[in-house]
Amino acid sequence: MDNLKHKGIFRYFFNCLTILSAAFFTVLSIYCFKSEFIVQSSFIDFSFKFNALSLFFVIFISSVSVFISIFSIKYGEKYDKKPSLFIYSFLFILSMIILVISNDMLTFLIFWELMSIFSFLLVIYEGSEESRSAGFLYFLMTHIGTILITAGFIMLYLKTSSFSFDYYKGAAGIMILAAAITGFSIKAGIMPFHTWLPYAHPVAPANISAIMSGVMVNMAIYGILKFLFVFSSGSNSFLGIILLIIGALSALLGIMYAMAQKDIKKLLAFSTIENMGIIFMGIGISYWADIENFKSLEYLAMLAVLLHVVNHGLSKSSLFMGSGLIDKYTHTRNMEKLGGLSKKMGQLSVMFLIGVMSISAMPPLNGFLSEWYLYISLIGSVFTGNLYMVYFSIIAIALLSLAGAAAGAAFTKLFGITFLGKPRTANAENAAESHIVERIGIAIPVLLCIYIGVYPYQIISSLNAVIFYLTGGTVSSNPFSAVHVINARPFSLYAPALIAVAFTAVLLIVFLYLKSFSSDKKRIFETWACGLDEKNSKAQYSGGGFSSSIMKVFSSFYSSVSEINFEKDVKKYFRSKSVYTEEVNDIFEKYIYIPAGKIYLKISEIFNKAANSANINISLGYLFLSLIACFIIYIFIIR
Amino acid sequence: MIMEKIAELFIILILVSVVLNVSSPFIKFAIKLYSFQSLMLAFYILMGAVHFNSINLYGSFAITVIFKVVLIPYFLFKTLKKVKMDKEIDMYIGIPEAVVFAGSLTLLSNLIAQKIIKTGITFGSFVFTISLATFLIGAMLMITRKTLFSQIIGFLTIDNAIFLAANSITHGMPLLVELGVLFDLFVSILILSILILNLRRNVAV
Amino acid sequence: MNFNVQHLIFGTAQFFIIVVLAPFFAGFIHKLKQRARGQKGIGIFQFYINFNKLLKKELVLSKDATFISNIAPHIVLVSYLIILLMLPAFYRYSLLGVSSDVILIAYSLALATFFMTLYAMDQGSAFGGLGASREWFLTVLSEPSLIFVFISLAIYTKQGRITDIFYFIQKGAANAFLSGIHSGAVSIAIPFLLFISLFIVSISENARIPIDNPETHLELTMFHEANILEASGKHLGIYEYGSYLKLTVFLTVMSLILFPYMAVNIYQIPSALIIYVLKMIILCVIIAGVEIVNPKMRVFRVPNVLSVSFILSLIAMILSIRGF
Amino acid sequence: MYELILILPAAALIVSIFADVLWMSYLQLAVSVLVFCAVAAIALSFNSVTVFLGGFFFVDYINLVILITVSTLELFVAFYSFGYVRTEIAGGISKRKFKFYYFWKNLFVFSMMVSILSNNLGIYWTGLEATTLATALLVSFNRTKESFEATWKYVIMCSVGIAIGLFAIVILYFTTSQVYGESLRSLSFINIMQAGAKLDKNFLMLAFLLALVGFGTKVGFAPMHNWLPDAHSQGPSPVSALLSGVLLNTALLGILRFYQINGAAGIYYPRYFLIGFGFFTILVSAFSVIKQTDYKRLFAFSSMENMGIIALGFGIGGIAVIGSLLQIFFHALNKGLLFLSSGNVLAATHERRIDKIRNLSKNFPVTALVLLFGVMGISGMPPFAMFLGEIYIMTGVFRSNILLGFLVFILLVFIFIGLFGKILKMYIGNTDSEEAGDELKSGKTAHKEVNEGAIHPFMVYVPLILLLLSSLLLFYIPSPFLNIVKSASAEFGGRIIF
Repeated sequence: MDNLKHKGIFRYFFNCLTILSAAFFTVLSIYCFKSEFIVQSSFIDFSFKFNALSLFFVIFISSVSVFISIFSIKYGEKYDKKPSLFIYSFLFILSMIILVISNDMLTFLIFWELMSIFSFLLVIYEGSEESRSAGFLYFLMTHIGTILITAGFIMLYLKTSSFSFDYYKGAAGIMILAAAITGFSIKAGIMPFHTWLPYAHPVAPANISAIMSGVMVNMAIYGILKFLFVFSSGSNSFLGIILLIIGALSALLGIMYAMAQKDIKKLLAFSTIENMGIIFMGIGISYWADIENFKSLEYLAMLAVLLHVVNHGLSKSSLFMGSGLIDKYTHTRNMEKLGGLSKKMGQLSVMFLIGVMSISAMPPLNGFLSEWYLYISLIGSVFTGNLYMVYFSIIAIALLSLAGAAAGAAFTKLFGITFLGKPRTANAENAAESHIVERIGIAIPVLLCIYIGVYPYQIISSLNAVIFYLTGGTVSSNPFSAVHVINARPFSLYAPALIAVAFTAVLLIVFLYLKSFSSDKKRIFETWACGLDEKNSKAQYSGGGFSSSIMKVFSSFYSSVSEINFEKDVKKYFRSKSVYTEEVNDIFEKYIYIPAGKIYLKISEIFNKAANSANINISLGYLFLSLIACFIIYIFIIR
Repeated sequence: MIMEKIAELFIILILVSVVLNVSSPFIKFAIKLYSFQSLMLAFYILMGAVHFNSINLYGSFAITVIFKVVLIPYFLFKTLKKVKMDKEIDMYIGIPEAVVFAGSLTLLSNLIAQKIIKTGITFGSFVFTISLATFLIGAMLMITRKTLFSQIIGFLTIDNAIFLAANSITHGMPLLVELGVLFDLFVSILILSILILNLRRNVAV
Repeated sequence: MNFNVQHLIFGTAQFFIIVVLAPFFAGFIHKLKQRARGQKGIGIFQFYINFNKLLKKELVLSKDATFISNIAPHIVLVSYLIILLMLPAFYRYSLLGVSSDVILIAYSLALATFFMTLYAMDQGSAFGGLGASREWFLTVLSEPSLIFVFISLAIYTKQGRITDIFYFIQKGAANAFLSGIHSGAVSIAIPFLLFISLFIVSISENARIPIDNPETHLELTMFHEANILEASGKHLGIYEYGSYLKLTVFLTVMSLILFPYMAVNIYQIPSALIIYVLKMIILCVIIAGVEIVNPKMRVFRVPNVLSVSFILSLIAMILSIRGF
Repeated sequence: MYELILILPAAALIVSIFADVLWMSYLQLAVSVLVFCAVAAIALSFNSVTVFLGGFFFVDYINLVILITVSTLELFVAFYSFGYVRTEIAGGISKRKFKFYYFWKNLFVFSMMVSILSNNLGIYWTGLEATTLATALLVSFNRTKESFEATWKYVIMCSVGIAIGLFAIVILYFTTSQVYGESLRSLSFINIMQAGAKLDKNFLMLAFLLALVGFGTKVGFAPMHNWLPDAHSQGPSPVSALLSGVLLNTALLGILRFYQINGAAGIYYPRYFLIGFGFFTILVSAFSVIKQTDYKRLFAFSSMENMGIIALGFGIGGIAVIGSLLQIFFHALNKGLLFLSSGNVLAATHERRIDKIRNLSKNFPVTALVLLFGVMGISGMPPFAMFLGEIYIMTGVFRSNILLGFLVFILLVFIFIGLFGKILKMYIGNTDSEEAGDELKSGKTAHKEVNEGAIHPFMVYVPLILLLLSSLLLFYIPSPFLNIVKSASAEFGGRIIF
């Protein structure tokens, strides 16, 4: 057993198993498309069905988990001592894949909960105190979410008296949708319910946080799409506007909090919240347009949603894997301790740069594409001229543009502080280039990011099947003269391939021009640090300093506590040492969650005093009192 | 007719004994009262037996006397000797209030009995009132007194009340059942006294 | 895209003309300012000479510099050039006009900022980080109003491409002009609001005086200069040229918002070109004026100004919705 | 066949007085297996209500469900005690005590069987009281101050409660005797059911109320529940498993009988009392769990909560009754595994306090995992069988009233917070914090060294098998059992009006 562990048999076996099963399910779902399996049991039947949506998600999950498995074939070697990691992650991925193909309520709930359980076990894998608290918070929130979803399903069952999804089409009223969507958005980490996410994602091992952040949160999107576009009885369009606004708010707040973080993984976790918010905006517009019957707008928004799911999955998983490598080779995740990594880890830094550009929506990469589609659908919803929608979508545009700029700032901070400049501590000094397999695991999604960004027509035309399944229409995706029709008005065009070609061409021209007309003389020299000691890496700008000015402007979002401690009795102007501490607290956590917990504790204390007294006389008193109470109720109320 | 009057006398005596029990802080006296009360119950059952001339009731008279009048008080006295305490000091409410409370409970039970009993079985209603009152007062004993003994006494009083009801509204439970009930009661008293001893050994009650 | 040789030729020509003219505008503003201050001042074409000289100089790189230092300047320059490829300065069919989406333009500017700030942080100098931080501080504040300006243009004209947008305004204006009466097709208020808001944005984006002062290298005042402080030789040249191009982009857009006149065929091109240059010169004068009369403001007063521009663009958008 | 169920425990009871303990443990295994086989045979061949032993005992669908539950859990507990006895004797507890252990345990099981199977309500009462007495000395098994006090409370309260139950039976007897005359017939359940609507409704209702409060005390309905956490936490772990796994259901059976009778007589408002007590029980346990410091008390409160849910289900009726009947079985299994696996920890560390036990995952890998999954199961998560029962009950609740459904869900979340948070603290604790290091230095945490090696393998693997069983049952419930449950629910479902 032990020598098996040390050889890392488990690691190889289960990662390969993951890859194989992912491939198997992909093939299965392609070949058994639109067919249904029912696994008979004595009491409940487990039924599975392959439709376009589930096919899309199966392929998405399997591909991302394949990259991550490739990555963790090498990366996971430091976890060989406790190989349960690989078993759990395999089961985790498996349950997610089965979740999306399940076609009845009980199966869905069972695999949903299995997914939560395994991810929880992975979150507490490290076994440290913080992982415990994070895991508990995560599991509690997701349990609440599951209960809400269960409530929704139960109400659906009562409405249709059937467990199978086939009968749920158009059955869900506003109550059911509200319950289920609240439950799902807890899993997605949308703003009021996001508290678990920034704790749970960082403590897990990097490959797991990659899966959780790149794939698992999208299961919630799957559920919401299922409810809103398949089960919904199309009653209330205002729900769409609510989703739009909540999404926009959590996009903005998420990225604002991300900017304040020191921990790389925490920053990425908050950025996950932002991206989920963007996806929610798309869903909201699409649902609203669905009800209000603006078809082409609905298709566009849906395209934005699906595209963003894919893009976010790819770039976020690659970024999390990269952060895992940084953690592995420098033994710290704190940006303020890093710096100058791109000389030590050259190729990683290139891939990380592309990931960062893609997730902060820089043209011509894929992140920009989906965000552009979202902008277009927002403009389209302004064109609809519906009174509420116009104003809410203007607000949404404002929030989204602010979030976009803030994302640029946050990820510049991430990349600049981590990879550029001088190494700030010894950890960064002794960093080494990662193993080739790990880099391959990251390289594939990064290349996909570029591919989708540059030539998206392939994926758009395949996404059209999903869009058709959900909304009954498609979006034209013709490379050079695609004019998107919004409410019978031909609207704007962004031709990625053209832009990419032009970009490279101009870059080439500029490069050649400078090559020919400028001197090649080059001198390498120390950076000038105003005559101070050039070697001093403390002279650089710190991550906290980078974001502080923006945080000062938007200080109302953070309830941040900052203080500067000077040493006493030193010369007034030349202080040898001064300590600056700043902590940023989540406003929701500070003003909603913690007080609620306090109230619960207080109530239960009162109850405990009253109900569970050790005194036997009081207990007997309760006994007889309840007897008398029953009599009184019986005599004076019922009769 | 005269028999019923005598029976009512016995019943009243049962209630009186319970009220006396409420009014006295002494445990020995309480146990004696209990045995007296059980005797009254037994006599009441005897009256019934003579009145209806049923073997069943004769049998239940016998076992009542054996278990309730003799055995259980005997064991309680033995335990009491072992733990050496006769006056109970602590109760939650003072004796006068307790007595008043007992009276009001009697009124309440009368009200309930009037509500519940169908008009016509007046005899039944009277006994039912008394038994309900005994029941509630026994409960009050258990609630208001801290000492373990008086809890046992209260429990036994409740049991008597139920027996009274059983023998009044019906003509006694089937003998088999009654035997089982009394045996269980006896064993539970044994166990409780064992517990008292143990608690005495471990804790200062 | 209906392929058309004429469009290709004149689009390319327009692109190169703007690129070549760009340093001239910057130099002109500079000259005006110096004159107004009573200095003798440099020649208007000084910036061409600077550029040429910088290209000839040797390149000094920091020890800590990575591959970013080598690619960033080029990407910054290219992203400005791409925008210029889209702008219909005086010829309606710009080269990339078919894909000249407004949001794309806004994000391309962000791309340039992204790489410039990365370059700034690359050498691990205190100034670089400072510059990067301040640059993003400005961008975060000005990006929403920039996007708002563009989107409200799009909504106002119901067009997506910037070429179509300005052509729409032009036609509307022409109709209004020719038919004498003020037809509802075009309104003056909305473009004017947008112009003001864009003007404020462009002052902040182009490191002009009330917000930034590109002429000093005082660490308290630097925004833009701090980013390129470590740049030297051709990198510095590229950055300088990039800044001229950026200025030109903003001036061009402003000129088109206020008074769109784009040639649709060969015969209009000369007049269009002249009018374009005139408009640019007027705008240069305005900017120089603003720079002269205003003092440099504190950093944390910048949000107030930019919020004004944001609100103006918001009002413009709401007004432009009124159309339907 | 039917008689065997009663005879075998009785025989074991008699033998246990004379036999040596270790030998007895083997016999116990044999007896439990035989009882289980007998019950299984009955369940497989069961098709209609069967009366035996001169009409005093009978088997119908409802008590068959509880019978199956009892025999199954008894089987596992017997295997567990096999290891438990050896471990404890190795730990230095005298064999004589364990002789009593077996004696009382067999008496307990025997009387429980009697009261479950009894057709005559008087005999049911006798058996139930006998279970109290039999378990009394098991609860005080450790002979500590706490255990004696717990036992005292237990005996007094349950005796009083059951006395009230006796009152109920008396009144029922009075009403039925007007139909059947004064004989044993008028106490036999089957005859009463046949009498049905001929009975006096007021008295039936009164009897039901008395039975609800009286037997409810033994079921552990709030606010009569105070004895329950103490008693369940004090006894030896196998006994605690039996106590909260099956004894509560046995007491619940009495209430159900009265409920059925009322249903037969066409009285419908008893269900509101059931719903009220069930909901109040859930409420109280929801707000009590978070404050507990003893893990066995934690589980005791969770059994209270489950009893509340089951009562709620019976009160709601319809589809919820299926859920409740399933829940009775699943909850027994799940609670058994919780008590047994926590019993391992207790046996090895002799430490009841939650905050004293940390990082079980290192020292007790199997037990800790079983404990964690068990808690997931008890809070109704898939892939554990209680999910099914809970979802059926909640469906019923939602059908009757959506607001009530959400309320119950919120309370379940509260219970989950308390239960899972505390168990998770035990599962992975602050081992890497320096505080633990100090403890190690000061030698306070002597129990940290002991691990699963210290306890008998049976104790480790029985809970594991229970866990696997309960997760297997979600995916495949044996169809005979399912049919029994369905026909049992039909006996309630018929009369429920929505």
